[in-house]
Amino acid sequence: MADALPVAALLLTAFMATAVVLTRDPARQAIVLSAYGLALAVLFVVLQAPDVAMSQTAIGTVVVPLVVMLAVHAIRRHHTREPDEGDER
Amino acid sequence: MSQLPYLVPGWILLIGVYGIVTSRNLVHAVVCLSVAQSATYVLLLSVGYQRKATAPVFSDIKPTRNVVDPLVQAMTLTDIVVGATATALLLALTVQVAKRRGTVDPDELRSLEP
Amino acid sequence: MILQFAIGLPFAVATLLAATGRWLPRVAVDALATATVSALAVLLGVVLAGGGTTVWLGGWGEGVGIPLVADAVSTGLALTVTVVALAALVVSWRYFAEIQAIFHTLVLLFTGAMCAFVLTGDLFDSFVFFELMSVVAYALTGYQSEEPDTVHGALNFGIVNSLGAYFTLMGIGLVYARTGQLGFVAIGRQLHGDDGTLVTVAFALICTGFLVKAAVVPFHFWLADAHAVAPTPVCMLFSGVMVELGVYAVARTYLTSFAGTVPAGAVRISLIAFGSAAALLGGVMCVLQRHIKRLLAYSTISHVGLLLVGVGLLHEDALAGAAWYLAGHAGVKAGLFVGAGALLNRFETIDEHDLHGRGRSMHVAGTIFLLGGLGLAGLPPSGTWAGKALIEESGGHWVLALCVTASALTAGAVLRVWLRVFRGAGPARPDETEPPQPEVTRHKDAETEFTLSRLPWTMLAPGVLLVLSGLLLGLVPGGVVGRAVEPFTHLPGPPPAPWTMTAVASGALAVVLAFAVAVLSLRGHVPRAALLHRLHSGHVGDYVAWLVAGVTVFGLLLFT
Amino acid sequence: MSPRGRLIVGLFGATGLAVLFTLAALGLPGFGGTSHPYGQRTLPNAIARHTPNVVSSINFDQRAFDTLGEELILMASALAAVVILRTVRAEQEDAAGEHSYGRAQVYDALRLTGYLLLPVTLMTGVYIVAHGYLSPGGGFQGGVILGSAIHLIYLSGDYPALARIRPIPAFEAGEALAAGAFVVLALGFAGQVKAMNAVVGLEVGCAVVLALAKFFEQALLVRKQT
Repeated sequence: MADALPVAALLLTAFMATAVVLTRDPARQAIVLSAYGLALAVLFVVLQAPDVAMSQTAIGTVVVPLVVMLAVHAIRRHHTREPDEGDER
Repeated sequence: MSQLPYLVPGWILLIGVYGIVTSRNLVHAVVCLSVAQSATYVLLLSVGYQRKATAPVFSDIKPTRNVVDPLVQAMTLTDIVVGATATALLLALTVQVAKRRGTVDPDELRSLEP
Repeated sequence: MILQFAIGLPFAVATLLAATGRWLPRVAVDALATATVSALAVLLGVVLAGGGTTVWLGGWGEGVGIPLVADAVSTGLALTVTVVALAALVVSWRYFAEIQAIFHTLVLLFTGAMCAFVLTGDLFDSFVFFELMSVVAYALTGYQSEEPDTVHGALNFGIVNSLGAYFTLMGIGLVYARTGQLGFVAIGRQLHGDDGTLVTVAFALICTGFLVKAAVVPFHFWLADAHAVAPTPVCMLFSGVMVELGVYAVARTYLTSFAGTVPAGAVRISLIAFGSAAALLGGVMCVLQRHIKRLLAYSTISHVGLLLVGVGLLHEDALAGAAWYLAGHAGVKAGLFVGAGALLNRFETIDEHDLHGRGRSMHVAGTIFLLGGLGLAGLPPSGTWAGKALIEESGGHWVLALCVTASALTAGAVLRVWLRVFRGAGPARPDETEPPQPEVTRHKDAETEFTLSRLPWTMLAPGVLLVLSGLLLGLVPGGVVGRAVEPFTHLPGPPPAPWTMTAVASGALAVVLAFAVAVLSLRGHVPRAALLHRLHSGHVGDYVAWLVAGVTVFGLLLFT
Repeated sequence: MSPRGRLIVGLFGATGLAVLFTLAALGLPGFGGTSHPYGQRTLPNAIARHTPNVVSSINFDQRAFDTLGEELILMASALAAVVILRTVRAEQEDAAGEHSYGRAQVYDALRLTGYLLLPVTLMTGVYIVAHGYLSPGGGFQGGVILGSAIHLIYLSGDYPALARIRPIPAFEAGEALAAGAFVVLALGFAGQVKAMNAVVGLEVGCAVVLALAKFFEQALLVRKQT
């Protein structure tokens, strides 16, 4: 049972990945994605990869979810307006 | 079976692909793509893992050979940055699709095939 | 050191342009970019003339370092890339509204990335430069981001290609786990004689990304979407060289790393199956198009399919033929896109029916389409003809039939465009009952800043030169081509000369059939293939579903 | 295709992929095993070059060419964000006319936290870049922290201030020059792990700022209440 910790972290990762995919609303998905990023970072620490874990924390739990959030906001802004001319709808 | 942990990255890849195939929102699809990509991190680091070994950093331990594989970590680092930039680029395109087409639902986007 | 310098040059100048482009005058940007790519071409030419070399970057020898392998195949291919890039840069001199020199920066990065991708001898490194190539390609496709179709096409391209690249990386992870190596040659040495399931699956996964790039059916959906919307100089690079690099990567991966492991029979069957499907479907879709850039895009799918068949035969002569074919096709196809760009610039539309008879005064562009059509058909002594002759000879009757069919369909479509647009042949509106023109074929804004009253020579001369070079490439002595693929094959001698009765006859037959296809489809004898159009739905979920299905089929074929 | 057709094709592919991957996984060496030949070969090289963090040694020395490609990807996608998310003419007129970036209503405590955290975070970022050759961390990790840190000002609700301290052309130039320096270092003067870390930190930081700036611009360009 030497592998109990890595296996637990792996299973958590798999679970969180599934949660990200099954969260269909992008705004909420950004938050779940951030949590998934954290789960990955924990896994990387367990797998003795502190460099990668740091990178993952900074990028996967902060920057990428933030960009997703901003994209969602930008898209909402356009949804409240008419689409640009040139579109048939 | 000591190979079972390797099935986790396979699962993550599959669930990401499933997400893209069934997605009703392009932002969701791009996020699912980044999930699919995270499978590669998990696979690489699992491959390099070694029981009872330490991180490959010799600043406060004596240089030994009993460390996990540093090479997969270097590859994963590169991979993470590559993945994040690709995600940002695709999200930028998605924002533009929303602006120009007024929707991010792939079902509502007209085919490009005339 | 010359190789490091050559690789570093386009990258270094690209960063310089990115840093200072905001303040540089346009003419300086053009001059710097063109001079850089020319210098790169000269450097690669010197390396090629010197017989090639292998350098280990950073002075790390075999074992930990990354090699750049400048053998005849890779250097020749890099040189082809550079020549097409040079032509694309010249065409874009008077082309766009440039945004802070970003277009030129991206083209330089793209050129450098393609060269690095073909030269690297390391599997993970090839993934990195594959990604660089892809990211730059998405940006170039979406460059005119105010067009709805452009961003949509670029997004489909981006999602499908990125997913393909991640499959490749999964495969690399598996191979690394098995062998503990990343160099192509080192992996090959380690794997020799290992016939485990793992290796076959890893090979399938690694090839997935490359096959997506090569736009082989059913991984091809992104290509037409991206080509229809990308700026014309970018299309030249995409169709002329980028897509072909996918086939090269499959060949390199198999022949240097997996040849001793994955049984040749299985690989032969799967590559030929995928290639034939692409050759046929691409040809049919090509005839069905009226958006000229999309039509050319489908012809690329078809011809790259033939190229994959050439590689998939796994025969020395067929490989030499594939190299010949690749060079000839690059010239012809890039030249044809120059012609399409001229039409788009002049009339702000690229729809074949709208353009009926309007190109009568454009003699040069018309010549490009006529010669380009003949080049695609494989008129002797074109490079496509010589390449096909060798592929047909080592493939047998049915490969000959496949080649003639695919060439006749694609060339027929191009010749139809020539007849309709430049000769005013056929009815003005072939089908009066058809629904009004969809928006997609009309660019609201033309690609150029303004419609030039006369097309400058820089926008046409590269096209003429490219098409002509494609048409004459078959005159290159076979020995040169044979040496070019030597690293892959260890040929005992030069490949047989293409000048045989069969080859000339099949070339002539393809030309005749192409004219028949052109005339028939001009008269409206085109089947309504609604199902085929519906399959190419622009829906990214569909594309990804086909992608995984394709991986499964590849796996099944490899295990039978 | 109909959603149903898509699902059928996708499930066929997914099933096949699952089977293929499982077959492959069963052939892998056991999880946690000791055989990592390439990784082991890199260890003595790292020690010989006085880079105790072996991962840094691989990224910036032994396989610096990979990182070169990665830095260029970063630069390309920052440029792509500039091109793709540029505000086109019509929008610019719009922006000049009736749009503005508001100063949000934020609690004083939060604002103060934002301002106070900024120097701490910047310091941390610099430390992580500088010690990358020695301890976990380096140019990527520190650069991302540096690049995101200045967005703490946004947390304090002061978007105009953020826009002021973020001159886009300077960041573009800094980003590109850092990438250029990396090209020269990686191909001409391999082994300068500390210098490369610093250059990468600069590049990653600038690229993160640039990309985030473009996304903020798209998300926050709000219509002024008239």
